[in-house]
Amino acid sequence: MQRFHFPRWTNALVRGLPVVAFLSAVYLVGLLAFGASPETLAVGYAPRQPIPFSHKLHAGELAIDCRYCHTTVEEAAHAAVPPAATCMNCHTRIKPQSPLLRPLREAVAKDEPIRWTRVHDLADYVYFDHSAHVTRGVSCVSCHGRVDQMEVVEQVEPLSMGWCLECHRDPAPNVRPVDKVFDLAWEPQGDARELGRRLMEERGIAPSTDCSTCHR
Amino acid sequence: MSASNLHGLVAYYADVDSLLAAVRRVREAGYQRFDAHSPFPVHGIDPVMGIRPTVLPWLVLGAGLTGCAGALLMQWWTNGHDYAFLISGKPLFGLPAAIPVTFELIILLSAFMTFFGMLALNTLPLLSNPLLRTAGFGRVTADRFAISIEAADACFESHATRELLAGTGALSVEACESDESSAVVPKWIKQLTMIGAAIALIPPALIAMERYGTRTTPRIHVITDMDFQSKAKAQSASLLFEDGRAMRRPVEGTLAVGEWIEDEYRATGKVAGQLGTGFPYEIDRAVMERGRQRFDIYCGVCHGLDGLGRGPIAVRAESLEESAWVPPTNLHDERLLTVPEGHLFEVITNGVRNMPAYAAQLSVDDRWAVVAYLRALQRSRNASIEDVPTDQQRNFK
Amino acid sequence: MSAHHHVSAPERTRVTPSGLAGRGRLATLFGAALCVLAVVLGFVQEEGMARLQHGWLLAVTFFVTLGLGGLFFVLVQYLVRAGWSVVVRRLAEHLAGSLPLMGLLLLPVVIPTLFGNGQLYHWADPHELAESHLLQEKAPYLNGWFLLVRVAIYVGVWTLLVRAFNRRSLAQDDTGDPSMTIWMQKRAAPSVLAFALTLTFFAFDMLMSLSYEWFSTIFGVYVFAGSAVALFATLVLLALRFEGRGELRGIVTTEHYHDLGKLLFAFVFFWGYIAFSQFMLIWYGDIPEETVWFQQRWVGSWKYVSLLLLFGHFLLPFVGLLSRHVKRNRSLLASWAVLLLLMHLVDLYWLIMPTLSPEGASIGLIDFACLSGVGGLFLGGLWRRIDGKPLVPLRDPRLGESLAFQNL
Amino acid sequence: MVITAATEPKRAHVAAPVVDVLSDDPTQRPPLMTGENDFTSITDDVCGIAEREATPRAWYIAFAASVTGMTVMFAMLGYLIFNGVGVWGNNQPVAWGWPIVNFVFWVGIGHAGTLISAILFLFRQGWRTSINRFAEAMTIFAVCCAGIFPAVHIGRVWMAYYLFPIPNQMEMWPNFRSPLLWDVFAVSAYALTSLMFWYMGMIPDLATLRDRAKGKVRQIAYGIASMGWTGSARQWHRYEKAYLLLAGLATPLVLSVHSVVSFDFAVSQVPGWHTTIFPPYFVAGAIFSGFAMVVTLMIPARQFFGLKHLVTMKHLEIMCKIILATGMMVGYAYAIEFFIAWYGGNPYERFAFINRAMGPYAWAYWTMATCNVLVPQLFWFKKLRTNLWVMMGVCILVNVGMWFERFVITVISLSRDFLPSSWDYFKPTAVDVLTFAGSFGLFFTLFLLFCRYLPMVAMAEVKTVLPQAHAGHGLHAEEPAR
Repeated sequence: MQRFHFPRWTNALVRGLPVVAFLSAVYLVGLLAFGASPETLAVGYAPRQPIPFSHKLHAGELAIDCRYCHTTVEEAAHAAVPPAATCMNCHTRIKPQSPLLRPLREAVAKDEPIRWTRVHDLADYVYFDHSAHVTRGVSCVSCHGRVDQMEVVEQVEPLSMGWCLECHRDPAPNVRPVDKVFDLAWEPQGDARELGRRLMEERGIAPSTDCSTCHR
Repeated sequence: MSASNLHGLVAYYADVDSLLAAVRRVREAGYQRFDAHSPFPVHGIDPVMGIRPTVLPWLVLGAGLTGCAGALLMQWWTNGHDYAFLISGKPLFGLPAAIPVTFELIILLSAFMTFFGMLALNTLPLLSNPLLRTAGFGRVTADRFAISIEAADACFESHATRELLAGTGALSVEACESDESSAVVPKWIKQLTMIGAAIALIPPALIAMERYGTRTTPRIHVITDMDFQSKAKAQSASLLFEDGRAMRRPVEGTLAVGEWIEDEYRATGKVAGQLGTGFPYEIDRAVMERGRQRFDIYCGVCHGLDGLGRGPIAVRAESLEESAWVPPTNLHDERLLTVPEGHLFEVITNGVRNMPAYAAQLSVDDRWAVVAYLRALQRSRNASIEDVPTDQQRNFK
Repeated sequence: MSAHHHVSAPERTRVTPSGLAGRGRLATLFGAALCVLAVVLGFVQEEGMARLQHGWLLAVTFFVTLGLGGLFFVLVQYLVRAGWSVVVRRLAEHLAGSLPLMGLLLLPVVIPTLFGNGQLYHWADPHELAESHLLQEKAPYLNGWFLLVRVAIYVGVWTLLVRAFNRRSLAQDDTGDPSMTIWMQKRAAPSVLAFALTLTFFAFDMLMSLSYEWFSTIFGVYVFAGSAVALFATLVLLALRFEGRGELRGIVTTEHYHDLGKLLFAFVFFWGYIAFSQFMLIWYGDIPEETVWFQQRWVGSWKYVSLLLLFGHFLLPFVGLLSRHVKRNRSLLASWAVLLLLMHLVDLYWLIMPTLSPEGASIGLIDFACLSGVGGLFLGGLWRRIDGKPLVPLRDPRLGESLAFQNL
Repeated sequence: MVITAATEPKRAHVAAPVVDVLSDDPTQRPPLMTGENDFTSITDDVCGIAEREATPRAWYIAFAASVTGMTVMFAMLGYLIFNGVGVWGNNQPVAWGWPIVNFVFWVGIGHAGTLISAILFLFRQGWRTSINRFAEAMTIFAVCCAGIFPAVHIGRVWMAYYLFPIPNQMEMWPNFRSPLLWDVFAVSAYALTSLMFWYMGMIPDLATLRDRAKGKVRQIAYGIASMGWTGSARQWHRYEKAYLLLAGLATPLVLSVHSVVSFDFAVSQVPGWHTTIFPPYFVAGAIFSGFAMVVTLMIPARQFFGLKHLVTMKHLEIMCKIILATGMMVGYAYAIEFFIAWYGGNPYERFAFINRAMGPYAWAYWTMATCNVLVPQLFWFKKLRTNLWVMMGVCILVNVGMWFERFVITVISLSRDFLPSSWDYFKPTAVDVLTFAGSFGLFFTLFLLFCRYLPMVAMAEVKTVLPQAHAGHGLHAEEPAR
């Protein structure tokens, strides 16, 4: 039987293999980094809600303060989604028959909550405290973006662990005067970092980066 | 057989001694491009062939030093600098704890360099080699010894070289023909590569669509039982209870610890069932600030920040020409200037006419703070110069 | 595999050194005089007795470990039936031969403990015993009489081993009887076991118990590693000495130095490995009763002694001996051997002296007197043992293999 | 076109003198192999195994059994990954149960191969050439088995990349001060280096198989695997230097790997774990168990594949001696640990050791002590260490003992932690047992594949220790081989 011999072109092919292997490795790593990053997976989530509630109208044009609805944000870990009753403060008389508000009226009638879809949903092993942040000068806008300009609320930040840590390690750029926390449009005069550093010093803000800060 | 396709000549030997003797002869004859082949490393052949020590040890030393520096830098940078995190009182970067990993990386990089360096210096892999096509050469990896002389050698002369080899006690001398097979990588391989590359572009494109757009579906969760644990969190749904709420409603009349207020007036705005006057506790600047803040959040939307009843909601309702809309009260109304404070408190707590109750949003003390601020707001519209502290009166004159 | 190269055995007269006995006697006298000087200084100087005991222990342990290294080498060569090493084995036998005398010289530090003298071994101090609960727990082991018994056992075992092996090796020079080799091959394994146990407990008793509250399971191995380094350094130097004199010329070749160098290198690494294991585990565990020992060796100038050991006993010789070229170059190898022998002394100094001067390293005249005194006795014994006997096991069955040895 | 310049000399068949390979006679070195061996016979003997046309039935039976075991293991791992680590017996206070025991057990076994290849190479032990390939293969398969346990021990195997310093969304790095991370580096470096060492050693032999291969598939497969090796002097020159370098690198590596494994325990403050002799003691134990495994596998393999003339009784005897020596080292460590536990005066430490020997796990402790210290004492007697049955029995018991050693260290110390209220008695679950039993299936599956398709003996290396391999041999042809 004729012996098998590798043709000459296999030598060239073998030379090319390291290049292909290298490129493949770069490709795979790049693909993974690009595809599996929270910026891809988490950012941009804008679920459809039972009622097309517009933050742009309410918080933006009408300039209703965040706390009018999310009442617990300053005292509790959880920033409460308002009960239907809060909506009915106005909507008993404004657009009382609007078909878009039917789920609201039904909820009130049946004494059931409206099943809003949660947009900013951290994993259950993360313990995030809203009050700890807003009372120290971290604005809503730092994590939720310009909600007052959103017709449909959308996740704009990755809310990943690394993203949290970035701020915990260097909070200065995100610390503002407490009375400006709910003013989403507020921009610092001059250097935000400098201001933040001063405020941190004044108020003794030193966020912990211990594991148990968020995982308990 | 034409001279053009002659790659070289191979002579075969039976044992180490004849190989060594032959190598000596070939080298003495001035050949440069020749090599000896054996099934195992023949000791003592290097000086006979004039093989100079390989540079491999130096490459390996370099790799080892790289591993050492790299490992130390990596550990210092990651644990000591970029992610400084104190664990069980150990220094952020302590040399004793850094040594194991440093050591392993020195070895690992050196080993890689040894293995791949050896292959590279030997130009391996080299699957196609004219020698491997030569019929008798197959035994060289088993029990034969051989010398190969390339036709490209300056001293090579087909006949004379053959004579030389035959004269060295070779068992046989065989011509090694050049490999005439194509050196061009076949088209199908190139095509496959192209197709593969094209297919490889699809996943990044899909990911880019995902990354730069919005979507209504939640992210992919690999570990659902960690991300969604079977525990009740605020305002979440639960299958455990009939009403589907994870949060339970407290029993009617439940008070949290510390929420019970002894003072009836402070708690209800009434004294013995009658609306009271004045404030249940002293009003200072902090209370006033708080009142102003709460007023702006909860009252201002309808009554307006100035209390004139022209808040943004009212404006909006009017612009929508809502038939059911009742304009909010002007808080500077004469009637409200004289009502007892208890009345104002009562209205905030329980609502009145079209105004809903705000007890859920405003705590008891917050309500008194709002009342206090409201009084100040009303006063601001009816103030005289006497209301200004004497040391500041000058500024208003 | 080198058996094909036939090398004829060297002549007896050429490899038998002569004229060393006189020099040996001189060294013994000189040593004895210095020992007396040391004792006198110990009585005269303030705090002299404590220093004398420490200095004496340092000097004796240094030479005992050399002897132990020699014994280890001899035993292991028989255990693994090594061929290459035959030409240097006799040197190691002579080194081991110093063990009986050096062992006896341990008595001056053991006997005071019988009388409650705790200047060297604090555990021997009755006040210490009365006050320390920990020490009371350990007293069944740490007491003068038991120590004396143990030291007697160690020295007895060493003496037996040395006599058994050295006598047979020398006898073989005359008879050429291979049964001697067979006998020793058979006995090597249990002998190594006895060697390991005696060395370990010798290290525990004489060195570790200096800080009686401290303990480390690896300590015996640590002392062994240091002894092995010292042994190979000494072997290199002795071989060079007798190559220079002529007895070993043409017999101990570059190939043997290369192998001795490799073993020296290997044991430098082994010492580093053991030292690191001991240090790192204690550093990491961070338990006060253990870390205190290293803490003591980081106080004041002790810190520099510790660093000297790290660099001089490990890092520098490791790098220095890495290259094949160095191991095959006699003068380069000799320089590293001298350094390492010195470092072995520093190592023992570092083990012993912090209990004497905890505030920082210090050297006294007594230390020199002890070291050169005991050294004189050691050298005197060594020269006299070497004198008149062939330096090469003339009729060892594997001598040919050793003479023709080639590093491949 | 072949010119025959000289007739091929016939192999000289001198009547082989009957030599006792076990001879203790110092005046001569017994040959490393028995019978008349030359380059051709060695090539034929070793290649013959891999080239056999029909696979023997016994191989199929063994393979089926191994694959079954392996399947059981993977099924258990799947079950584990699906359900979580709770399916194991691990709990408080014994949070490190069988998985760690099994890991250390397999890693230990994986030490003999590199030791034989590297350290004995540096010591110029010619006898290693007959067994090093076999032992190296065993090393790699054992490390494969070992790697599984810590990998699945993390519970969520897809998170295993956290173990390496790879930039991730958490923006944190692994804790390099943790001995568990050192382990990751040590075991990975060891696995990779061993693999390269093994493969590099095989290249010339794969070339032999390539040149002898009949079928096209084999010609291509061995052709690719041997990378175009031509056995040229220049190739051998670099190859030998690389082999020496790898041996020099693997020697400290093999010491470091089990030392680092011992750090997992010894850097802690758990009584019975925190002791400075752990690194060398673990290394000795690893070599001990590794050699026992090599002997256990070698005895049937040499019988079955007809390699008795290459792997002689001498090889086995030397390995038994090494087992005895390392067994004594392990016994030494046990004794010193006990002594220092008493001498140290720490009541917790004292309790830990008394509890080992007399507590509820005394059975495990005495199993360990018997198998590891007492049983190898049989090897003091030459009659016993050259008896295949005794050898086999002792080596199997040694590995039982070494498994129990890890069990004793891991479980006993943890089961009696500082808080008596949490003391507990560890019980493995069926998943624990089946996973461990199944890991032998994986080991033997890989092993049987190796025996069937790869050169089991390092032919090129064995040839170098034949007398014919040395220059000038022809001049002394009349001398008996030494």
